[in-house]
Amino acid sequence: MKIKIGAGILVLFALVAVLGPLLISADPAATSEAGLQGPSAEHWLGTTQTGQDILVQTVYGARVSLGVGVLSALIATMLAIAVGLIGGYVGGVVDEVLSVLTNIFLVLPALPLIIVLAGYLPQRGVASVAVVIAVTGWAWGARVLRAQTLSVRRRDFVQAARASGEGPLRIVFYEIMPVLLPVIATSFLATVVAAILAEAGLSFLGLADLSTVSWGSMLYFAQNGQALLIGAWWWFIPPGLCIALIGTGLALVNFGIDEIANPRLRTIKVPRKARA
Amino acid sequence: MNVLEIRDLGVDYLSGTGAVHAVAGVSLDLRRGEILGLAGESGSGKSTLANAVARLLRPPAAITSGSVVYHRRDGTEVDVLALRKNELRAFRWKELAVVFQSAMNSLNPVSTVGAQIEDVLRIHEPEMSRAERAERVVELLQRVGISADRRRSYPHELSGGMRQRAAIAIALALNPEIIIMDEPTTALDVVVQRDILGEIRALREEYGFAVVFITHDLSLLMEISDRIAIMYAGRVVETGTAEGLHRAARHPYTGGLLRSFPRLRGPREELLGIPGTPPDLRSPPPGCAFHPRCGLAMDECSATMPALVPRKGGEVACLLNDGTGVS
Amino acid sequence: MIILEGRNLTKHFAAAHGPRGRFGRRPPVRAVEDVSIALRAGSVSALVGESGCGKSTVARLLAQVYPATSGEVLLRGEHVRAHRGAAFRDYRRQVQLIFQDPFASLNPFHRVRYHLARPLRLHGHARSDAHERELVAELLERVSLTPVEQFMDKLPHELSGGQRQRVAIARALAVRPVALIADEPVSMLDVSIRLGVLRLLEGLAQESGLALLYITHDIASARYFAEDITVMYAGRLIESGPSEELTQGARHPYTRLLLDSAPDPDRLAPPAAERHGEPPSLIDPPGGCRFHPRCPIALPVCSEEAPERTDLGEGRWTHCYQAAVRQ
Amino acid sequence: GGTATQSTSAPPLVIHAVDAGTFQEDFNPYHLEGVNFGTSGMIHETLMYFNKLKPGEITPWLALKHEWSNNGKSVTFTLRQGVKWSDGQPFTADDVAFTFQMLKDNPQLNRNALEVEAAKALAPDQVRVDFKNTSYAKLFNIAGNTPIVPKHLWEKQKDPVTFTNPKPVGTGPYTLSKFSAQLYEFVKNPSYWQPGKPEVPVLRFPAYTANAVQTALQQGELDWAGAFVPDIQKIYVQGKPEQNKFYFPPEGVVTLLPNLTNPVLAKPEVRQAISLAVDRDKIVRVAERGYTKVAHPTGVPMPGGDAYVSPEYRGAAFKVNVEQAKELLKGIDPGQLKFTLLVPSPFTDWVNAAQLIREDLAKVGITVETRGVAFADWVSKVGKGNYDLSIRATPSGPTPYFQMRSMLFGGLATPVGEAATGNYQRWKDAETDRLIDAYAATEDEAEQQKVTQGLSKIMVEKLPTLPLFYSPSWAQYRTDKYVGWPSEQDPYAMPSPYTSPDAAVVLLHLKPAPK
Amino acid sequence: MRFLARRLGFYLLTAWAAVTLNFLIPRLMPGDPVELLVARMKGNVEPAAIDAMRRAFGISDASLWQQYLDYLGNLARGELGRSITFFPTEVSTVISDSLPWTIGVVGIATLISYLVGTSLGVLMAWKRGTWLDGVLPAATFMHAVPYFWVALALVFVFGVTLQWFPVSRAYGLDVMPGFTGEFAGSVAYHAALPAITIVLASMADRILGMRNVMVTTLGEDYVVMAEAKGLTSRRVMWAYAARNAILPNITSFALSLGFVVGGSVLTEIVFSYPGIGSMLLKGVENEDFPLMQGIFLVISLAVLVANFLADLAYVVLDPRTRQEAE
Ligand SMILES: Nc1ncnc2c1ncn2[C@@H]1O[C@H](COP(=O)(O)OP(=O)(O)OP(=O)(O)O)[C@@H](O)[C@H]1O
Ligand SMILES: Nc1ncnc2c1ncn2[C@@H]1O[C@H](COP(=O)(O)OP(=O)(O)OP(=O)(O)O)[C@@H](O)[C@H]1O
Ligand SMILES: [Mg+2]
Ligand SMILES: [Mg+2]
Repeated sequence: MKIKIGAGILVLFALVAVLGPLLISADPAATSEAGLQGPSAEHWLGTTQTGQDILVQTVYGARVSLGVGVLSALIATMLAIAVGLIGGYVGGVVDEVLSVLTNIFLVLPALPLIIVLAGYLPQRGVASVAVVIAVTGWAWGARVLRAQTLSVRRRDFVQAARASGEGPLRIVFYEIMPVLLPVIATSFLATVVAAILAEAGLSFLGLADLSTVSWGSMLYFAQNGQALLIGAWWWFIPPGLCIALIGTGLALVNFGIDEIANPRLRTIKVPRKARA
Repeated sequence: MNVLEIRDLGVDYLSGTGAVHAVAGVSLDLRRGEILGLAGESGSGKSTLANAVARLLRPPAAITSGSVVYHRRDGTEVDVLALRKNELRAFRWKELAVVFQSAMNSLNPVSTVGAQIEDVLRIHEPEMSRAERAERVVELLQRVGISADRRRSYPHELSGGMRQRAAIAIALALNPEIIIMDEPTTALDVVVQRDILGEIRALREEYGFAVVFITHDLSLLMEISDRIAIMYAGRVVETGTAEGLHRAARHPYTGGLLRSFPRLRGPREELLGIPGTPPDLRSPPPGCAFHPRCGLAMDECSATMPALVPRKGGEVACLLNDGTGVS
Repeated sequence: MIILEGRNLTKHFAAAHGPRGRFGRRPPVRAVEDVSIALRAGSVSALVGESGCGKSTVARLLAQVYPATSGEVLLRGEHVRAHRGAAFRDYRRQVQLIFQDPFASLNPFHRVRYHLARPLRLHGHARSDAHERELVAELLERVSLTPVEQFMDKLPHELSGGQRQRVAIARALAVRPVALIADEPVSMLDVSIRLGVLRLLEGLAQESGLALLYITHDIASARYFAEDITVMYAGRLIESGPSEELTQGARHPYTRLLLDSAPDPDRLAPPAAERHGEPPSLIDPPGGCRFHPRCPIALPVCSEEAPERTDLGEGRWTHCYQAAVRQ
Repeated sequence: GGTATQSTSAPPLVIHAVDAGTFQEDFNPYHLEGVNFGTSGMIHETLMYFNKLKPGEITPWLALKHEWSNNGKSVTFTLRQGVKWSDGQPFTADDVAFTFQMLKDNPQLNRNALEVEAAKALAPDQVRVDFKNTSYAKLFNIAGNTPIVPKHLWEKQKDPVTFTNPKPVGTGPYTLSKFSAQLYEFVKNPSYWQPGKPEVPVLRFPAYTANAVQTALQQGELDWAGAFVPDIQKIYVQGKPEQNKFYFPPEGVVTLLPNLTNPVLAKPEVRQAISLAVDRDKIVRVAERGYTKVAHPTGVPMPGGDAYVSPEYRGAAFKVNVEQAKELLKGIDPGQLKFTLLVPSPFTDWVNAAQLIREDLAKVGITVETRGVAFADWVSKVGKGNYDLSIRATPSGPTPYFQMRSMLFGGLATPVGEAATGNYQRWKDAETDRLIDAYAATEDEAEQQKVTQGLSKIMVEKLPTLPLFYSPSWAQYRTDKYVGWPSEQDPYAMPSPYTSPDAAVVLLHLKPAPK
Repeated sequence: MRFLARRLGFYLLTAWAAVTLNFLIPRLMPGDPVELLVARMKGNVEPAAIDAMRRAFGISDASLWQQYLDYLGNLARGELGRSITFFPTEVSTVISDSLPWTIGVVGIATLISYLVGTSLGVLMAWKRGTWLDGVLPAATFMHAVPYFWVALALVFVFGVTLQWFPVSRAYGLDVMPGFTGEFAGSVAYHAALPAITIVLASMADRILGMRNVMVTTLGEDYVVMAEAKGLTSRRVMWAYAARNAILPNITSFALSLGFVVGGSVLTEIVFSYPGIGSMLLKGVENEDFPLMQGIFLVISLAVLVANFLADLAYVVLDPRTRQEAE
């Protein structure tokens, strides 16, 4: 159920991100002199101060926000897999070093680090922002994966594979990784949420490329344009809501996966007649 | 004479893919002061039955039918399934205590053994003073063979056997009439298991409580119990005295179980075992649930569900023994 | 013919937990001390002992999962030295392990076919895809998982415990080993299905000339399935001999305790309740004979020096100062 | 000090000059961002006052007059008599000499880069400052932008660079009375040398961040502010234009920089075409919200700069002509007409302007990719010449010459890769440089005007950079407490509270509002 | 104590890594604070003065290694250098002026969010299948909402529209800082919205985390046993289930502090709160290396200390680690 609702939200946003710009071919940055108009038939979600259509911006913003989220989550997850699985499987000094590294990145506060890094970023394109977020965001996944790898490594089927002569790489990627797929998926999805939030935060601080329309940059302009003071709620509600919705969707899918892995977590309906 | 009477008890685990009838139409008596062994393969519903009696089932488990009646010494009857929250708290542990399968997991890891015994005393016997409680804790621990200084130990500081003894000490705290023991020795070594079994028997002699002893090790039950009930696929298929079953098991399943155990003494009898695998309780086979694995099955077995009928020295649910089924 | 032999095997683990001694080092876990054991072609040997006494460690040393602290492993009389490379791989191919938990020993992600085909391919037994398929079918047939077509594409969770254990055995066979080490292969299975798996193993040893080590804590099943039994206590071997003689006339007091403690439905009166104490810690094992703190017949010397092996003839031997004393 | 607020009848004036979350206790007028606003001008005064809104209008302040000698390498000031420091000590030529000497000794404080050689008090009211080079053109920096500090107190400081001057003593109309991290207060200097002034007894400076100041303006907490307000009618004016006034005079010009090291942009016809295509009116309306005006083609703020603009172009104005632009681009391979337009993304109005420029240029076949980058990145890229097109403001000076020099002087055009400090488009033209040198070499105002006219001609005809609009100076002021603010009709000083010493000049003009 | 000593060692190592990272990042990245400053001052500074200013700000040309040693030496003496933005104020002064605000608001808000979130999580797990399950979707939603958006919404509703709360600065303009009730009241009043933001935005994580662990814990045998023992529900819920469920949550709580601090940076900016977050942004905008370094260092160390405290709490709460620690 959760997975369905969550996946529904995600699919919807993914469709918007992929198809939206094809359907609405307007330029999201296009200005007009119809500034600061509330929602109307012409502009469903109203306009910004410079007359940009907020619906168009929201649709295009989905691309950037999702793009950054997915891209950095991909990078972060690959880092996490590499560090977590290898550390966990190989053990020894390699593991010690990798897990100290992981723990360092884990306790260093990520957003301030992202802010600092982004502050120095020579090029603030979508890709580089994604990389910065990934660099600061892989540690949690790596830690979880390492712990899981350690326990899976001791499982008999890994021992059995080793005994039947499988090589270490094959064991890591064919025996251990598939078992960890739910964990990897959860960590990936969680990283997507974190990355979307981080990108939004960065844009909101004006530390990302503001000529690219993203939900974060929309909020930045809304804040700078004093949408709150003017009462232009239609300006700052949609981007924030979209972020929250996507995050909710991802979280729902995640909880769904958790519940499959750990049935105890499921919400239950207590039959009224049961006397237990 | 009976301290507990279970009648037609049914328990389902509700789930999306259909209810699991973990316990179906079980009727069973527990006599005062006896050790009743409950045996059966994994998944046959032993723990579910025990938890239902102790009212410990949690959703998605639901009791679908039947009654459990407890007889006090003074003759009053208690409908266990109808107890309200407060009555239930008094019933549990003052009248009925439970020792769980794995003592490691049934002791709170962050609290000392002594504190966990005291907890019971504090709630159920509020009039006891602190000193009296401490004294009782020491006494209980010593009674099960743990030295008094161990009361300040955390569970992880004790060996498996000691933890099991501690769990028994907790069960003894309020002198209950019934103690349900759900595989209390499965995780232990034979030597330690032997010690604990001895302990249980000695305590029973001393306090006179009745024990429901659950295990899948029939040979163990043969030694310790006065009476034995065999469960298969959520139903009791045979009851009888240990000796009676050993001598002449009536149900083919009981027979199969008995012939599955290698023996240490005597000639090396041929082991027969039971072919096939236990049924899926979501959709048990029609008729007698055992018939697909039964060497003596008749056509009728797949159609008629045998009832548990009294026989000499016990009861059995098998058409072969039913009189009605055998032509 | 002796296929696989361990001589004076000793294994100390660096303890992950526990107090540290001088120089911040933790004392090791002395899991296995001076163990020698030999497996013969076409015969089943049993290694019996209580939980934590080091049985699995011996198994893993023999399979060279990790190197011994001291002592050596011989395959067909030759020392096994290499720990990597082709020679080691070859060793792995000849000695295979079967694990205790059939639910954990198969990767839940891969189908039965994959589990069997991988070793075939890895060790170059399969010439082509069709041949591989044929070999897989053959293996499944050998472990009586028929119809093979139906089982080939199943995922582990679609199989019952006994079926999984059969798949695990088939996988070990796919490598075409000369020695098979089965570490408690049936202890997780229901009594009713244990027999089938054990019979299968026994048959394999007899028919294919495999050398089989059957590790168990159930001495009764060892009596039935093994030709000879070796008993282990707290990391050391204490007694060994042909299974019938050993179970009927044990010489070592621990073996006797083990035999007495094992549940036995045929026993008329249960043995007297006695406390035997807990198994010792392997970090700081008792000096001398490791059993002496629990031994009913311990002599003063027992706590000072570990007894040497006493040969009793007919392949029997024991480590006990009172070996000659018959009770 | 003390709280004189209640005792006087006239109400305090609440000012927001620069955005700050909190204040540091720093009143050293030579510090840059850390210093609290008002230190120069209101406490520490300059020798003369230059009104940028009326180029050439110079008011004697602490100095009554100046005289150049030694070919423009020395200047002698005659100081006002009877001026006292707020601690009662007399203000003398020693203080001025000390101040200039301090700049020579501490180059870190010398933010005007004055090439002081020596400073000497000739008499109690006369001081001469010597420079290494001819410095006619630097009179503004010397006299108009160098706050004088008291020698008797500052000479005791070991390191004037890190000195925070927590108890400032100046000659100005106000003294510090109260300081906390969120608010500081100035009170009237009773012994100020302009008798009867100032009429505003107390100034309060609360700390507001860029965000908070908007709310403050909306809720009427501020009497005088210099903030960018996204929607000034809604947030600030609130339907009371006669009371909630604002005045945004030009303070420099924002131009579209074409990087002239780019061979395509180096072609005059391309720049011409771009200039013709860009609809500056719309930019001002949409991106700048009508707060400023389209720049004069010379870039000189008009009408104040009339005298500095070549007469033939005084009435000139930009016009959009797409057809002509297309015509101009005929000979150029459309494939080459692809540029990136670099803007600092925190400057949201420029980001929007860039967007409009992109739309306009697309109409004539020029593809522009706008790229918003961090402020720091933008500074570095534009400084080093790593860009195609960019938008940048050129600061104004006391006369349009300063702006021209900064925009066009060949000496500032560093090679690409080396950070420039002006002329970012890297304009190199002998005639331009000759004119600029000529200005610096003369003291004669007429001559200077003529030279600047020549530069203005170059701006129009050769389009070395494309003026867009004037950068506005922000000023919101309310007339319910005080009147006498500068306005378009009477631009006697920059109206924004963050310009010094103009803010002090404004305060001296204020009178209580008639009841 | 062995366990704690190991953790302490790890934290020292991490602190060193943070310090070094902090040193390296600005030096590996391009950018020149002085040029920036000049650009920002729009004509108030002659570009020719850049060199002199560079010297004033202590920007050095020494070898990287030498700079590193100097840096470590200065750190050891507690010197973080002078801020460029607030020149000549020492970075340590800037931090000590702003840190108390952040610690106050973030600390209290985090504490509240932890207590309330944990309790709610416990209750939700305990009362599964009741109306409390309705909190779950809300928590899921809040879990994904950006802090600053919550802040914006609160500003809009309670600050701008209803005008119940002030929306900027740390205390009223009309009160002077001091140990007075008036000042304290003003501080609390001004901290209300930022604190609510942090509580709202961070509580969801605590609720969800606690609920999950708690649900798992409720299935443990010792909880069933406690129930069977006839203990009161309250005692079972808190002393047995929650007491154990909190353990894994302590670590995740400590680790999540980094996120909370990050989120509060954004919150401070929305509320113009004079805390460390606003200063960090200021430092970043101005490429004020010393300030950024100082603040990042302080934040990192604070998170490290919090983590260490969590470890301590863990040792106190979990007898199993205590034994290991002996
Ligand atoms: N929470 C649950 N949800 C669904 N089905 C359950 C649940 N718990 C138990 N069952 C099912 O109920 C049946 C009886 O389980 P129960 O635990 O009572 O068996 P048991 O006889 O105690 O087995 P064991 O010897 O393994 O302890 C089994 O088929 C099991 O799969
Ligand atoms: N990798 C290891 N590191 C440290 N100690 C170990 C390791 N493996 C085993 N031990 C210890 O060695 C001892 C013997 O373990 P082993 O697994 O061989 O016992 P076992 O007889 O197989 O027990 P069981 O019947 O429980 O499987 C135990 O005390 C165990 O804790
Ligand atoms: Mg059970
Ligand atoms: Mg083992």
